[in-house]
Amino acid sequence: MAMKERLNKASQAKAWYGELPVESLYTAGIAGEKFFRSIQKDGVFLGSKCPKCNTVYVPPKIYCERDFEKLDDYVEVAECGSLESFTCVHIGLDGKRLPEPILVGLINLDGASTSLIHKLGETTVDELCMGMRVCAVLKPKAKREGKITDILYFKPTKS
Amino acid sequence: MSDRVGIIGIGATQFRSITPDVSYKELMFEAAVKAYEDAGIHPRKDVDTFVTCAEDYIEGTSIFDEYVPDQLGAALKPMHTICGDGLHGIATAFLQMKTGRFDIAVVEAHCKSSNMLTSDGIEACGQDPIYNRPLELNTHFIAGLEMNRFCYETGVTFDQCAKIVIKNRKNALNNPIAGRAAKLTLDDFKHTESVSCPLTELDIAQPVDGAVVIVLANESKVKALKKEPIWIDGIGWCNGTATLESRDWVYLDYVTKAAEMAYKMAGISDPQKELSFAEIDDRYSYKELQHLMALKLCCACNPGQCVDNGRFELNGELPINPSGGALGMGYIYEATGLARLYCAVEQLRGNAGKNQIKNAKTALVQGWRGLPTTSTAVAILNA
Amino acid sequence: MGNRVAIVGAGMTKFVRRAQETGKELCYEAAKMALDSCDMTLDQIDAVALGTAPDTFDGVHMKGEYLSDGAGAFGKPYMRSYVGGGTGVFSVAQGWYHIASGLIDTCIVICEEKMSSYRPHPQAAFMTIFDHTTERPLKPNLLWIFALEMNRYMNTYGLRKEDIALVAVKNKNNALDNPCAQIPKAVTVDDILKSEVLAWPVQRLDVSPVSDGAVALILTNETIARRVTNKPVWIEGVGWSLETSYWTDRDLCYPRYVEEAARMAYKMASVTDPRHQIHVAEPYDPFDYKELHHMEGLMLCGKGEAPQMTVDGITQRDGELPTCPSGGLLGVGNPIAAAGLMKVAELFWQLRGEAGKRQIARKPKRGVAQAWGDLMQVGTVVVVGI
Amino acid sequence: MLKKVKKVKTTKTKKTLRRTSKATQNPIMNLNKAKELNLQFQGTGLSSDDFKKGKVCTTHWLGDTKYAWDRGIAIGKYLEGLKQGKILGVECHKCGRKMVPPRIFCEWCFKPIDNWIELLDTGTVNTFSLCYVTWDMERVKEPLLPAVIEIDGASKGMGIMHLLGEVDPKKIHVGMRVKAVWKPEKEREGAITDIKYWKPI
Repeated sequence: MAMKERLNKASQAKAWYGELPVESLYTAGIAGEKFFRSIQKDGVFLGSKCPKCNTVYVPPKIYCERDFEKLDDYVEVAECGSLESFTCVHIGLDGKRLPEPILVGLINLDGASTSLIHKLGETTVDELCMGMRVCAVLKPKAKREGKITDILYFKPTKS
Repeated sequence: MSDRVGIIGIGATQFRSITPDVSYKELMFEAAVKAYEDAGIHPRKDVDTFVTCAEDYIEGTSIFDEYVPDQLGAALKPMHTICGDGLHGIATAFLQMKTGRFDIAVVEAHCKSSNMLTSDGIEACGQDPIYNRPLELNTHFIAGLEMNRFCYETGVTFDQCAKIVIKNRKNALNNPIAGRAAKLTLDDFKHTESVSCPLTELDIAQPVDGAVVIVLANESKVKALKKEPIWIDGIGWCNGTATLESRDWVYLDYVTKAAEMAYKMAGISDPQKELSFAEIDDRYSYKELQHLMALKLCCACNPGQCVDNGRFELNGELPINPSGGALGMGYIYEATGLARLYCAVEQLRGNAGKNQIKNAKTALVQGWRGLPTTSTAVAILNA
Repeated sequence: MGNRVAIVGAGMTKFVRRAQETGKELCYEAAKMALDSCDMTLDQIDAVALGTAPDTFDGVHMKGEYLSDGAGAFGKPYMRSYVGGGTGVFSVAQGWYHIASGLIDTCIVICEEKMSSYRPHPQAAFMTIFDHTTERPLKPNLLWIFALEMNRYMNTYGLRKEDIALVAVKNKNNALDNPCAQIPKAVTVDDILKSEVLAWPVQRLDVSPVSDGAVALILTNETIARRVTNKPVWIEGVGWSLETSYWTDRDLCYPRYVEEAARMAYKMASVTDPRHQIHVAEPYDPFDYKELHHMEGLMLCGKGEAPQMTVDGITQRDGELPTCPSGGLLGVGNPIAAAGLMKVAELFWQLRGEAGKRQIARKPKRGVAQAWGDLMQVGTVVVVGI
Repeated sequence: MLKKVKKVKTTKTKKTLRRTSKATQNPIMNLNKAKELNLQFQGTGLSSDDFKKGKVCTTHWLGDTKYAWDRGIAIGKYLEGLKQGKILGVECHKCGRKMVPPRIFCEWCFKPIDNWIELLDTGTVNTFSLCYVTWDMERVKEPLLPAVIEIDGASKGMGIMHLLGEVDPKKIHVGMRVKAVWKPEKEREGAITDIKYWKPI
């Protein structure tokens, strides 16, 4: 056997408690700064367009991940788009069941090649379907901080 | 350089939901002693390079690399960490041996998942801090989104996903080290709770503790040690994109690329015919099918049908996860790929007991790093 | 044995205390510059090897995966290696075995660190490198181990702080010529001896600053190297070694793990007399005494002799064996893994005669870079030559 | 800015491909003419004020990262010993080393250890520091006194990291003999902090 001795009593098996303290403050980065400021100030969604493959990244990147072009062409995309997928989350960050489940969607904004992830509101899971039209609901301008949570959620619209 | 690389020793602990009787060092030591005994080597004398696969947040220690050499017999020797699945570690050892400067390599991965009291909070730290994490969502939401889109586009039903769970947990009943074996029926899925719809609790592989150590040797060493190895004939690994926003949610090109790299190296042109079985990542039920599609092991037109007609069962045409997979053995974080490899080696050696597949000759092993990554590794093994 | 591996391009970002760029963006800037420097494009790259130190700095679990798209890993074989502070130089070994294996022809090696994300102060992240049960309850910080090691080193050889401070003076002054340096400022021995005592014998100016930054190299096999450049820099040897984690059971006065790593690299490079066959060195210098410690481990001098070499001016840029002509971590900054890779990038520029104002006086043909990490435990060494 | 660089490089590419040996034809030389070309290494430095005044967008996160690490056999026994006021070590008969902190294997011989031994609670300072900053970089007036202490009864050079106390910092020296100052028995919990600190003998 690998070890000559083992613990023999349940009372001997104990653990030492601790944590890995991590508190972080992340900058939004060069592209993120443009994206968030534009939503904050004008309520406008920006993407960055690759001159080589025409991919429009939303949220924007300063580089095209596919061909590594430097992207400095920021283009406006719509605040509305179609629902590519959705889910209804029942478990919280602490692993416990949530009192109210959260609806989350994968939203392809019109004009964007990629899909944003955000919460869905003013709807129920039974009403959701693939390809459904949804639009962003933003915080009131005065309360926006330059974060992804400046978008409250996306809600279904009649098209 | 053209020297083949073979597996000459494997060692694993029991996979259990908790292991309060041993520290992580003692857990690793046990797996290491078994692997060295199996290989007939002594780590202080015979091993040229050691690789361990670990992540700091999972261990609760920054620079966990510090704490690995002693219990593997690697102190004051070439040893380093790869932050990847155990199969990435195998790929690393494979590359090192192919340089011709290392004869025997050891790869280790383990997990004390039960020691993470706030595993959901810890896993959330893997989400993008700027665009995703502020939404404060349990990381399983990504699997919920993906499963919904995958099933919508491929026509796979939720029942077919459930059948994968039933198959894998049943296979695990005959696997002596498995920690999550169970006999389930479709009825059980009616009573399970939803985690992130359509994903239910039973669709998710549950975590376990354990350690796996693998010993590799080049052809000349294999001969010198008079071993009957399991050869690694192909290896491939690949990433997609890290961002959720720009990835494909149905077709996993990165898995296909990794598989093509491995198939090409192993000279496999028709994997469905040439493979005896496969051990692949099944962290979530639907992932097994999604990976099978990308690995070209089932047709992309109607993958669900392969589940219904029993093609992937133990006695089917192409058994998938005869070991029980992560669903049946337990999800062991970075060691998940090595657990797949361990069981594939047991099959190819003819040691799989009641789950033994007749004439098992060639196998594919695949690992995925879990959410939110698009990181995979594939190996082709040959008896 | 194995294929020859060349470095053909290099790029880096400025090292800054707090970068606005995300970690991904830092990676991109360094990688793009490295590719541009040798006129290569991402589609000519077969694989990506990334190195980055603790996840807690950037505050992202599985940091390697998070950084991957910025590092150019989309649709490519990609792995992250990790040996604490030794990662930067190890990542070159990682790139080397990718290509020497014959499986991969071209590889980006990239290292990134964004320490400023950690709050309240990046140093606090280091508390968790200690053993969770037997050491962390004592609330240690990183300075402890350096102070304990430095004191042991000074005591064993009867060294004076004045002599050790000469390293910081040399490196910080060398950094005045480095366009990427974080706080280029000339200092004197007096400045260092009068700087704040943090953990005696370690004082403020004995220590490198915490930084954000990224560095990238392009590695190729011989055939491609000859096509891309007329001045390839060859990786002649790589070595790494990890000591026991029971650091309180070892004598801290000498880094035998660096010696083990150096022996492995020298053997591969057929270096039998490092003192004379090595023309320029970039030993790891997060603290001034560490450069001396590591010169001894690299066998560039006898045990306890490195301070005298420094006093004699041998390690100056116009000396016989210049060390840290880049300005080192003390001068340029210390974004952990990126700082290690910066040392190899510096050798690349020095050997090609492209280091500008930093160019050393003699014409170097061979250089050694080394990094150190974990709990005073790991040595990583790369020998390059032309 | 970058466009300029590219122009320079395009002309150079062709020349490199023709394998000219002129040293001036390589890209980094161009980088070294950085100022003339107006080429900049990338990287945008911010001041702490930029954060305080909200000049840049930021996101805050406090990780929920809690662990219960299994003590296991060796460290479990070590901590139980401390609770009883004893320092336990282990011995390997093959290499003859008496080790502390204990482990169930000898890392050099790679075999299980042979037996447990009780060490003394006295020792010798191997190295030490006077530390004026805490783990999170707060300044303190009275220095913390970390040291590596070689434990009596263990093999030469075998020690643990701990703190010194009841001592004038100026008088601490390598080789100083010290003894453990234990917490009262009732306050001990089976932790390394059951020893408050080590004082000179």
